[in-house]
Amino acid sequence: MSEMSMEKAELALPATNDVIDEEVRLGFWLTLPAQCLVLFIAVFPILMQLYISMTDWSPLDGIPWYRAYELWIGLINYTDLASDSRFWAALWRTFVVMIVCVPIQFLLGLGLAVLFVDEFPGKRWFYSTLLVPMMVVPAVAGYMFFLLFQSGGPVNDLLSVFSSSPVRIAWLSDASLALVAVMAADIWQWTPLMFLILLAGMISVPQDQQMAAVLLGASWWRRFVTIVLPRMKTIIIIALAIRTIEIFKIFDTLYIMTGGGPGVATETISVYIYKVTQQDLIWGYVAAIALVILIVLSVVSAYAISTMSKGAKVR
Amino acid sequence: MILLLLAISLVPTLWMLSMAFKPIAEWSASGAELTWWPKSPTLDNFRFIFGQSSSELIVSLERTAARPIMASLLAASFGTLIAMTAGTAAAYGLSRFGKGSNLPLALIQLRLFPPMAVMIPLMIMWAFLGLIDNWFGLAVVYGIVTLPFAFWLMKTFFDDMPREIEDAALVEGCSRLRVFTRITLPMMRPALASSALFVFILNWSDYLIALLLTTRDWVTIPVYMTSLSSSMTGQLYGAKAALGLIAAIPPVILGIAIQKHLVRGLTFGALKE
Amino acid sequence: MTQIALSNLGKKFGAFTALAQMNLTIGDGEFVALLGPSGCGKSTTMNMIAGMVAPTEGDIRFDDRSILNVPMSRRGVGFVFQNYAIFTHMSVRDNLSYGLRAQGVSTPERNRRVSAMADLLQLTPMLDRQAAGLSVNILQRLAIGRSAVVEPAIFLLDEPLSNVDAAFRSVMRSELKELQRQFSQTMVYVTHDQLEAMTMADRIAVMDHGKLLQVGTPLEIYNNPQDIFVARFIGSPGMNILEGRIAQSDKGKLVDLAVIGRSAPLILSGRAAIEDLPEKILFGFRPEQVNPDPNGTLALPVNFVERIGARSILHLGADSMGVKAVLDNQITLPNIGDILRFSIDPKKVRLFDPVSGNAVGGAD
Amino acid sequence: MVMKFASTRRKFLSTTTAAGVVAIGAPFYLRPGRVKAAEGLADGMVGGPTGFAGAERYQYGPDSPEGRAIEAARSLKAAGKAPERIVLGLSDGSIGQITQPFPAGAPSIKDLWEQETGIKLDIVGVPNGQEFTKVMQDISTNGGAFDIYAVEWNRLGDLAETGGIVNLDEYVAAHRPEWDDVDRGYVGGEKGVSLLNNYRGSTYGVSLDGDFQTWNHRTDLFSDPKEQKAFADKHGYALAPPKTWKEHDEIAAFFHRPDEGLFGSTDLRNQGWGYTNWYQRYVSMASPNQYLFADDGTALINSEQGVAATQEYVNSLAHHSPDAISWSWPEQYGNFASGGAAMTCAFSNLPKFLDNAANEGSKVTGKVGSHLPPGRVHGDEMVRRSVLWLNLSASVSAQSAHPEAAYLLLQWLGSSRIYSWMTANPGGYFDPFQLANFADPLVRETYHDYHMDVVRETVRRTVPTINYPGATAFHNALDENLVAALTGSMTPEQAMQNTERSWKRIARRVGEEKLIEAITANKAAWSDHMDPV
Repeated sequence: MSEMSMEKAELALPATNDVIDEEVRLGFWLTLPAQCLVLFIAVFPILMQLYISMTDWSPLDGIPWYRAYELWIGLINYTDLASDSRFWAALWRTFVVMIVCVPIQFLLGLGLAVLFVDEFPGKRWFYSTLLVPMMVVPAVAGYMFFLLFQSGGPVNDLLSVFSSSPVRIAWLSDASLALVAVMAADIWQWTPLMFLILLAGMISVPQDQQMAAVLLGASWWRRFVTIVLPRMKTIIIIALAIRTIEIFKIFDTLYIMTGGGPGVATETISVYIYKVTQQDLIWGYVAAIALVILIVLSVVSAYAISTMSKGAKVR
Repeated sequence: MILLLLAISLVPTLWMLSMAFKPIAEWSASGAELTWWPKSPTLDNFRFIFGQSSSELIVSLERTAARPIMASLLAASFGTLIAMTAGTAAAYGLSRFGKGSNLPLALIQLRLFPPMAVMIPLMIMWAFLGLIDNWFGLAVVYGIVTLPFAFWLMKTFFDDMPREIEDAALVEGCSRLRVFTRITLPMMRPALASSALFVFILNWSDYLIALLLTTRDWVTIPVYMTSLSSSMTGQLYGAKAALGLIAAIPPVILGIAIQKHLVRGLTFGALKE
Repeated sequence: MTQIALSNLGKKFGAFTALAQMNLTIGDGEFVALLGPSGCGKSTTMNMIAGMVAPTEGDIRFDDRSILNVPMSRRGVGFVFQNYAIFTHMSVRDNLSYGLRAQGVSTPERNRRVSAMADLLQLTPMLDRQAAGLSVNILQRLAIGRSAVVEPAIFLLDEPLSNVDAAFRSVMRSELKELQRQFSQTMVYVTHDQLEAMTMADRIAVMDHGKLLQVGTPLEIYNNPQDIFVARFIGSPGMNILEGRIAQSDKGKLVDLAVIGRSAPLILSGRAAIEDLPEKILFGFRPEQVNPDPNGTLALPVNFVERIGARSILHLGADSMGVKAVLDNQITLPNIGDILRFSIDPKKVRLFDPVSGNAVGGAD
Repeated sequence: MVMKFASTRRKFLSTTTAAGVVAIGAPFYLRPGRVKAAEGLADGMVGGPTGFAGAERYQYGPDSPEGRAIEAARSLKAAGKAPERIVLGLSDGSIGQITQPFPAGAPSIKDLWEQETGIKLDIVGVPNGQEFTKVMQDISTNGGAFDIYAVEWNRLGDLAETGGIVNLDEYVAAHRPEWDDVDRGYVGGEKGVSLLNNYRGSTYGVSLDGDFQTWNHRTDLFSDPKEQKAFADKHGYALAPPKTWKEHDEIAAFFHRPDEGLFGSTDLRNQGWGYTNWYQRYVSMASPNQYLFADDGTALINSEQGVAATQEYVNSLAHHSPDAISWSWPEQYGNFASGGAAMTCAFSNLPKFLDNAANEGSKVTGKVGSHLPPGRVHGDEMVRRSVLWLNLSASVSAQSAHPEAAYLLLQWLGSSRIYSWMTANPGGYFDPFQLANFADPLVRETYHDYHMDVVRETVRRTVPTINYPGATAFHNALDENLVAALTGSMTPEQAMQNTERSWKRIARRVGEEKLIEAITANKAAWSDHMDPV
């Protein structure tokens, strides 16, 4: 651009290309720290994992990771993974936890939000109390739930109240019940977050639209389904997405509570990776698992986000 | 209904509370008696984790809880600071000037990715940088791991905030930086507060990352907690519960401090009309 | 088509009284405006009629049937919200059919009524458009249509024009009035804008501080305010109210307005006798009644002249006595600083009791 | 050393700190504690604890492993080749034995070492169960956080193969630890040393523990006449600590009264720990032993004996706490302490912790007895077997800048005098394993007389668990399948089949030749002691 035309442009428009350039530059500098952090945590680990996933490297071999090429095995880790039933079982278990916990947390959170959107005596107190589980460090929650689910523990005491004979279920020693106990702990700890997000969403649904619906003769349910829920659509998606993502990574409470056991009954994908990393020590294989998960997640999330942002544009 | 739910949700918390005040004889997981309330309440558990045990023989406690508490506070706070600073700057940058950057996507994927899966490279990198067992090293990881949350929460707020106010100030000759610090940030205070609380809770809760990246000097509360066991009585549940109770204090205080903003702060800007 | 009767209606929010002792009957097919400044209780009244707020005392009757125990979804009240509360996540058609669906009207009947309503309101071309992003006059029509299609007993409109810019307001006003004529339904219209009330309503109920002050046709309200609040509130500018004393002259009683002068001898109609007037009195007259008259008994300096097209507003005053005068531009206007001498037609003078604020002496 | 740059960085740091030591290290020799300690020494002794009755038993002359270690450490120090501090990574619960003075009047072991050598001892606690994880982290990331690792003995082969720990042969030859001393040394002499400290003929570790699984019972229950009568009436023989597995199961079933808060037996059944009990049942299935591998490296578990042992192991759950599968040893100890079980198989330290007047949490003080492991009759003899498993063992990190000094500390700690004194201290997990330990009055006081002889006899009947390369993987495979059998998701047959299949894969990975060599070495340490019927 010549000097002359620049001058002209300046005269013509208050927002010149100059200013726009400056804004782009500013935008770049502002996002730089985040970009650096992301690159920092992403680039090296991914390249390194890509490299060692092609090898049979284990720390037990006594050679540093950059010499892992000495144990080059090509794609064998990946083909092993395809037939690793424990991996698929862990993935499936994670999925089960997800499809059980997320809907329950959502429905409980939604139900509570419905209750808390109206005023009632003692609301403030109830509200604060409900949020407490979120504030409890997951590690200690793991220990407490371990105790709660002992066969002579409080959970069975509570159940005994509803039963004629004393209940003595050994929750954590039973392969199927242990998963239930683990899910109960997750639901306990994270329903409050769901509730909080949904409440925020519900409070923001315009009152007058709800009133308008009622005045047009809508029942509570019709108003909820046709006005409140559609208006909360985006926030519901966000709440579900957050919990789904977090449950995919479920580890702390679970690991302390059951260590993935009995056997592999509560072994989720994170616990599985942890065990393969720390006990089996076949790190080439771990790298292959990590990369496969990364690729799958990237594809799924890219797809989900593009769908979501398309939806947002329509709105 | 609500009372029932509330009661259920309180059980584990009350259990922790009651555990924290139980004397040694009432802890045992495996003893036949798991009572709801301490029969003879005591503060021994709290004294114990701070190194003033009344019965010396339970276990030889080499480290008191004071340092892990400090480690947790430092790592979680600085992690929050890093995430909030980088996240807010990036959110502002993208919300105001961003065009087609793929940073948001990268950030979501970062959050999606289980930290477990980058454990090995992370340990190797951190050892190389001398950041193992170092609160700052931990804080950096926390900052990165929670950055996506900080970014997304803040971005929705910036998207929500009308540009006109800023533009007006710009026309009056204020610099961008001045506008940002004097006008934008103060308006964002509720958003910053609730996002920071959220990020802080995530950092504060972490067990896995601290387990991998700390060994002695800077173990955090959850890692320290797992070491509270003894051959005399098994797991020191009372001490764990007491520590858990102490660990709940910072998030609760922060939560109360920003209670007003909490709900508003979590709408993720999803409700624009 | 319903008659609404409010009797002794009152609402308290804790210690605060939002409304007290409201008695008002709104006739079948009548268009009544509730007019008053914000916080006067008009919206509370409306919300109680709709059922969004429960009264703390009194009764509301539709055609002699108390509806206090009828939930708001059954009251058959059409409500047009300030910002129309259009369901922006739905299409225009879904908005129109919402009430019919909620009330379980069969599909053919529903389609028939929706298209009839759309025709009436000229919404047919946009029936399948998303409601978000429609222009404001279409939103207004849609809001009214959405309520009207379920054939409500009465229509309540909550300041529907307050979000519309001034230039467009008169268009909307006439459209609204036209719609009311077409539906010929009982309508209660809440507004703080007297122009809207005066131009559209059959009757106006003026309210302030939770009290109903006066009900009447726009002209009654304008000409015979029963209260100094109504006097000042209605009209633009409002009525001039001056403190004065009753004095005796050879031609009868008149009002001594201190520095301004003395009024013409009073002529009062109605029951009240001049003899009963208190000594201290409030002397009221509309700015339009200021009649420049070289022989006038009243005089004030001109402080300021406001020209508003065909007419001008003169701000007159001395000491604490301020008077506004509205004059045609046909006559020569005095300059600032001049003393304007003027008279008031005694028949147009309104007197108020300075203690109670109520009108004394009656109307002409 | 694997990562060049990291090692130089570390070396650089060490040299700088070492330079500092010359200046600040000197006052150590002048500390009053040292003077006092020297004053209390018996004739001819050059070092050791003082200040309590019987301290002379733990003192040493110049020609003893301890004396040589101290002397060598001092000369290293004088030559400027000693570090300012030695960093020892150790399970949290064991630290007390090194840092807490015992008995009254004594210095702590840490203080004594620091006084005698002027080298500081820095102990880093590692959470129980995380020992190996932390060590592998340190090795694989070149963390260099420790001079000495203390991990389970089973991992010695794995660790040696990584190159992360130092071959100690040179130092052993130079400083002569005399671990095989016939009077004071390891049970089994040279064989014992080879089992505990060696891997493929070289010394890689120094044993600091005696984790021979031993059996305890409740004397109050076993001596109760009412119980004795009821039992004799039911089973036709007298109630006494069981000699065979059949008796054990019957007695356990007899005492199993969950409604009264009493379980028949409280043994470990969880993942990572429970298989030690399976081991005992399995090994006694043949005479002299039912081995895990044949001499040619074939796995022997998928056999009639393997399935029977597994079936028995699963059945035994019936007289355990229903939560047993989720319990680790802290819960097990807690359960026995609260009087919740009639019998238990545990580490040898159980009586020291639970039959202990100072333990306010224990309800079984004065009510604990010990017995030999149950066995099986083969012909006219009986095979009673226990296992050695876990057993903390210390190795010198290859990243240590001063491996010799670190080794000297281990020689000093792990030799019979200091170790006897240390294991007598009730504040930690280091258990007696040397002949001198079992005979020491102070140890016998802490561990109780009734228990100490049983432990010694149990040691005689002990077989080792897997300690060859791939130990972790072998055990994990066995463990997973056993837990699957326990939870009922697999039959014992399937569990053994699966284990065999996994073991074959692991063996291939480790390398069969290396494995056969290690198996043979391991087998040499198996007990062949026979009891009369």
